[in-house]
Amino acid sequence: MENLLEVNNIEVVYNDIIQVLRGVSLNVPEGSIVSLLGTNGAGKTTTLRAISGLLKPENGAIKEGYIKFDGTDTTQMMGTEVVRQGAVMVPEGRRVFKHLTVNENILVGSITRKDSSAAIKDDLALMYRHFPRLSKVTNRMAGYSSGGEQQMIAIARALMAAPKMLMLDEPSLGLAPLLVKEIFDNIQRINKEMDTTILVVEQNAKVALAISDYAYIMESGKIVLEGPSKELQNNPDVKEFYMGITKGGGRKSFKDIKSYKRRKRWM
Amino acid sequence: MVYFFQIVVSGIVVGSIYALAALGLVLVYKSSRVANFAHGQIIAAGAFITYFLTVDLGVPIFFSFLASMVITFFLAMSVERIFLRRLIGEPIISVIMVTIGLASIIDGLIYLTPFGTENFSFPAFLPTTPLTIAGVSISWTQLVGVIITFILIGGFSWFFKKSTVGISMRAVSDDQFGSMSVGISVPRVFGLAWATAGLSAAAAGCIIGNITGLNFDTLHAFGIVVFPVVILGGLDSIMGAVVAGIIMGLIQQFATGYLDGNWGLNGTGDVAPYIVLLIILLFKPHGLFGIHEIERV
Amino acid sequence: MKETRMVRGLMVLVLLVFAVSAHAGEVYKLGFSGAITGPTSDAGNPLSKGIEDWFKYVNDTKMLGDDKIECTIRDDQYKTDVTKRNFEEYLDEGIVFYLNYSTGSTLGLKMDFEEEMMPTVPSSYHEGNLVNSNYIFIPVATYSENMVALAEYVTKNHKGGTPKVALFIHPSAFGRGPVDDTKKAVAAGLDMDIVEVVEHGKDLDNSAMLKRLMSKGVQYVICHTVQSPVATMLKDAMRLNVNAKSFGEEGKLTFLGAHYTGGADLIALAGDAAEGFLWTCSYNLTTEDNEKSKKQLELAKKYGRDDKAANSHNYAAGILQAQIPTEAILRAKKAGLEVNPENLTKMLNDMANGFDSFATVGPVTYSKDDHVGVDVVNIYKADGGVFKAINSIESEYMKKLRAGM
Amino acid sequence: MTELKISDVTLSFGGLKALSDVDMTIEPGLITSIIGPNGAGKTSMLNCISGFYHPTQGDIFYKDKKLTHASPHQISNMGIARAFQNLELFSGLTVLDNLLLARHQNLKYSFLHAVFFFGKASRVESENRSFVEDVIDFMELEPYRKSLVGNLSYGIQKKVEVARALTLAPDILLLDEPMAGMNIEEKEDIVRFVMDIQKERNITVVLVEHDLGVVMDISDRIYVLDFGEVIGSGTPEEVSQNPKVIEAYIGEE
Amino acid sequence: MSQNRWLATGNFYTTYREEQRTFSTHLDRTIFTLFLVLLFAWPMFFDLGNKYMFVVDNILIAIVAVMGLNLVTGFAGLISIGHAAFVGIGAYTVASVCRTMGTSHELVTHFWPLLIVLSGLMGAIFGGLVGLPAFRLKHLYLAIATLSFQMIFQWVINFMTFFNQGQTISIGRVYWITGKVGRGDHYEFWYYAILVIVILLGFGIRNLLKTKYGRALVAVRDNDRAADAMGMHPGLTKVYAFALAGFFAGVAGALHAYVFRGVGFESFTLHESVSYLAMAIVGGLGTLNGSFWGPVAIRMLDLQVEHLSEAAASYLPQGTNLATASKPLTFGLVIVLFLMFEPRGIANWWRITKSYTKLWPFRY
Repeated sequence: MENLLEVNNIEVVYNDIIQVLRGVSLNVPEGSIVSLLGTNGAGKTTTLRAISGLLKPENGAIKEGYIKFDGTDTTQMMGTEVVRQGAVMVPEGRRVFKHLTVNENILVGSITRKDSSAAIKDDLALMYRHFPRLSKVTNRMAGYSSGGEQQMIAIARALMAAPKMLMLDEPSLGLAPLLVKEIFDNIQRINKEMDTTILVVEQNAKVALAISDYAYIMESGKIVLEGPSKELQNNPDVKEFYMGITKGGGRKSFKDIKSYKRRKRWM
Repeated sequence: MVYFFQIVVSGIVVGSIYALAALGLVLVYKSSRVANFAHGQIIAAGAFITYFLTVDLGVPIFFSFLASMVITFFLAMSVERIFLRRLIGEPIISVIMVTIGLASIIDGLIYLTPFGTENFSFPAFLPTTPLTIAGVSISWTQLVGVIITFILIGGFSWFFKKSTVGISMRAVSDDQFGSMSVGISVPRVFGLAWATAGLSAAAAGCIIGNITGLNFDTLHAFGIVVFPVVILGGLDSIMGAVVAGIIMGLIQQFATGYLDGNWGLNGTGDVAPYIVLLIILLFKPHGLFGIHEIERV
Repeated sequence: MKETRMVRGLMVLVLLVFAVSAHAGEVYKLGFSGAITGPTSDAGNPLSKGIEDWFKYVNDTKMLGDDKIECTIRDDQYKTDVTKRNFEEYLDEGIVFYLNYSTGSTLGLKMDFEEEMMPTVPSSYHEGNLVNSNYIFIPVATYSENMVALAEYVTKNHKGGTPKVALFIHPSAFGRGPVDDTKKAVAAGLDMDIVEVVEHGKDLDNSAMLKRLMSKGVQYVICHTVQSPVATMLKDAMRLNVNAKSFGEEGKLTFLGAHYTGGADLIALAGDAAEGFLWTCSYNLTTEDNEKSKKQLELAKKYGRDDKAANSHNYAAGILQAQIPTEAILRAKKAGLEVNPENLTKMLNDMANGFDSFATVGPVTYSKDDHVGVDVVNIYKADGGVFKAINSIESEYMKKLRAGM
Repeated sequence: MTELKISDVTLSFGGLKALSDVDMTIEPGLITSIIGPNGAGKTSMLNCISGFYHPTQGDIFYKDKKLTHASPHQISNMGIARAFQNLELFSGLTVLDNLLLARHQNLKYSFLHAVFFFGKASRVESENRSFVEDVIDFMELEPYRKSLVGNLSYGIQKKVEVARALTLAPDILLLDEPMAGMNIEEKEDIVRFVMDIQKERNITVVLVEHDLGVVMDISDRIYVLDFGEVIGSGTPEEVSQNPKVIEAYIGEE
Repeated sequence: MSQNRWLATGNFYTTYREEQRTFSTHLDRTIFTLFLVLLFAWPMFFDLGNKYMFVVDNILIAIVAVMGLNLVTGFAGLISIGHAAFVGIGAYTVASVCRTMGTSHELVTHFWPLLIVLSGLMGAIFGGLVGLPAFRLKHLYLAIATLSFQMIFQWVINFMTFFNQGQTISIGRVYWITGKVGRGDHYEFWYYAILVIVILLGFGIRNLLKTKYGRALVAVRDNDRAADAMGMHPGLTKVYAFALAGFFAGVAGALHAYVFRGVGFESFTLHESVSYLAMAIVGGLGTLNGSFWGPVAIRMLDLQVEHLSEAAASYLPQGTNLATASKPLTFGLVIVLFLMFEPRGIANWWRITKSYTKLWPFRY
């Protein structure tokens, strides 16, 4: 399989001093689902922003390495151009436009497209078929939608750009278990039915590994582990640290956590 | 009764001109959340450019009107580019003060020209005989002003409601990072917002200039005068600006028509809008049509 | 300590500036502070040019021999506190004569003029400047004289009954001053009915106001403000078709205005609507084809002023304001007196045999009891796009009022 | 004695019912959890208790005092503290200042004392400081004492959020998803604090949380909300067996 | 504490009381004391003349006003575009006394400190009243509400005969223990009087910020919802912030009235409000020392520009226009440049210098 996205040894620095990524490399083959796992602050979101050209607003910059998308070097491209190239991100926390209606939210996604308005209309209809839940609330302010609906709006909005690759940042964040399942089912369907390559960043290793073909695990700005998802699912370390399953196979109870405390202070 | 209707008509005329002057403020606020205190200066600049083109270069007034709109379009765009671009994301007070500083700079620049201190007047290009219907009269300048106002305002509200670019401008005002993620170029949207605001300011400047004559002091004061209008309408609503503009126009005319000269009152037209504004804000803290922030705790 | 250092630095700078301009002969320092920008700058700007040009002219033509006049001209943007600061600086510099601008600052600084015994010529012709004051010399007829003169003109020429009049004024001391005097004149027997006093705002449309005046049966509107609101009102009046084609036309409004309301700017702003507007002013207009006009235009040409400034009566006002101290200095020198504030005040107080200025329509005279320079006003009428002199009068009622005061 | 009694609370926004006829009792000294799918009304419930929303119907009692229409600052004065889901910290201030701020109502001295900073003000402030240091110590925030909150990592900020609520010296602590977006290690950390808070400080804890594992392990009592209604309640075992809960929320494993 | 209290380096506090101290080291205190002594002593060695003394007085008055503005806008984050109106309230309090009791009534001339405090209280009352909309209004809407107050204030002053319709109301000369303060000593006398007030108020703010009354201000700025949950009434706190700002403004207004010996409405227009804001920003919003730098910088700039452009005007044709244009031009440029390149104001330079000296004698 051809690599649609190729990230080679990038280093990202914020405010010219804080180094967040230290030589991250990853590949996303065309048509696949790749997941990027890791703890809070490991640099997953930064990696996604670097790929989508959205580091600038946060005062970040890629200092080393390169990013190639679909054969073009996109290392120093701005967000708009990256979207035009066909790589669209669904940001963390949904970021829907609260004061726009659901329909307007989805429509905005097509801003970078140059094809006819008929094609855009068709795609809009397709989105509602894909997310039937949204078709009932097209004229409601997106801000009044529930978390799950907002996640769907954000995904539909990104899909309206007709991307080759969809990047999702923590789609499960703050969602109830059943909804998480629904969203991930949707992601899989999008991958299959619309032929969209997917890169998903998650903390919830369990669900992410379940749907992806290949996975990377990040820790403090570096890729520490990678492999086909099937293999990682059975990796004991991954099981313990990312899925909360003890070596015995069962789950460790939170109640058994030992509490220890220092009781003295110097002042 | 004719007296009453004349006041109503005058109120609507004045009000729609307010609305046009307020439009630029709304456009800028709507997309970039910036309250532009230099708007009055842009209004004045637009009027002076038209005058300069018409009188000093001999361009027919209609074309210089259009040209002035085009020039201020780019002028405002570059103002955004040079001064406001760096301040994206800074606290509201900084942004307000930058526009105040900007106003001062433009003041200084205009003082370098004769326009800063002297009075000028547009050559008359419309019939000077007024239209009189049932005793209520309206001048051609005013009529044309009102028509242009409504054309522009109608155009802009269509633009924001229906066109993808318009929707994307609203999207930017809502969530900048979210907008970037779908490929909207936020800087371009800001530039565009300022540019369209500049355009509407030029139109407002020409119309006001035609009515009052070109006096820098009067013209740039409009930047402040229309603030109650914008706030009353709700900062981000074009519709609100129109309704509030007309309300304020009526209040002002009625205050002048019925309060002044009685009970020792005078100049109430200037202060009544502010008083009404305060009262209305007590009941509607986001103006008449302003968006209520959707907040989730 | 930062302040002191900076201030000292500044002083050095100031000294340097003066060092450059030092030369032989005496230098008499004068100071002017006025609204070159900001509110009323449309008047203040050409006025300051007049002052500047006249003093240049005095020095260039060696009118004072080897001596020179050095007048610092400073903008105060119509703000009294800036005026005050300027005045304090001028005092530090040792001025012998002071030129002020606005009514507000003249009244505000009146106490200082008294304490410093500093002769002052303001550009404000506010009657109240003279109250409790010994050092303020008003160059031309006061606003009150202008307005009362207009009122007298109206009563004299009105046919049939008592004329009903509205006063349209600037919302400030400058505008309000003459109203009281006009009312006093009416109380003293002037046959006129003041129906309403309108203090205008920044109106885009005066329909409401004009209609109200019409409904109250007003026939004459006497204005005392600056040009732009008058122009807007005149245009509205024309639109409503309520402006009189001839003086006192039945059922219409005849507009008249004092000093700052008229001039070329008014016609520029109001166009046809200004036709028939009656305006009083003590200055000679360059539209009058006479020797005085020529002199004014020559002066303006000499110092590269544009047509607009050259023809402005405010430019003439500036010239006059500069001519008064010049004349006082000339007389002091002639009398062999030291040129200082005290002697200059004395010279002005003894100027019953006044001097003629090309800027004004009458001679400038002062005496101990009369601190108003030119007493005559011309009545000009807008006719075919220019103001033409139709009459020259002195207000009788003002004389009566002053005598009674 | 019940600490907090929520009876028949209904909350609607323009026709949309966020909560309908919710009944809950919170017992003193226990950890009570509220779980439910997104948009089920958990946060709305907390908002009602802490006074940010006022129920359209029904009442909330705290130790037999009605606080249905009290405002947030009044409620916090009664001893009900809250940590927010989306961080609501004073991000421009240091951790220390954030906590000092929370002591606002506990400091009694007059404005004049403050202006001249003599006697009482100075004494009270230094007592205040040692109280706050205690909390810092308890929550293990020592290294961050003087750092600006805005510059800290998400996990630490969450901890500061909890610490600040603790500084109010509450009887009841409302925690709104304190573990959202955390990895297992960090979660364990917070769980330890929550349990310590309950045991050592004897504070009643109300916990809104997504992570079923955590909730099931540490709660004494659980309420399950769905579409604004309580669909199940009881001990963790009871709840996990409840068919309605399984259908609406947990799903088939 | 046995350590060397002259340097910050190597110093530790052993009680919380020690940390509350205004000056953390002897060195700080000594420098500050010397600075104060200098402030009091310099007029005895340099004669600035009335104009510059007047400018210095003006700067000090602006400092008082800006301290207040900084409390409400910098610390509490509420934008006030009507600060000059509050200053006006103070000035017109003195003027009203003059109008009703006579320009040289004893209350005005002998009990002026009382009148200054009274003006401050009037300012506080009006500040509180104007702050009332803060219960409901936020951000820009609140800012415009203060703008409305500014406009209404101007209108009231300009139209009410009691206030002489905006014309100057004279204020009599005051008495001091040495007798009537004459023209020659006027500006110097007021320099000392205002200096004392500035120092008192400065320490007051400094203390306030260490207590709950100061922290509450910052809390509503950063997050008023959280402040509410922390037991502060956000609405009341905002009103209190406005009242506090009003007090400072009122005092500044009374001082203005005395120094100018007259009150006219041009000194309290929107333009002045904007100038105060500019001073606060150039000095550094939300910092105490910024309230000192800002007025000094802006007023000095004004003066410098005036002199420079006048010097230039004598060599250039059309000089008058250049001179008058350069003032707004530079004023605007300074604001814009500061916001673009040093949004934290001069106070930030001060902070950098200070943090450098703190580590002395070590480099890092």
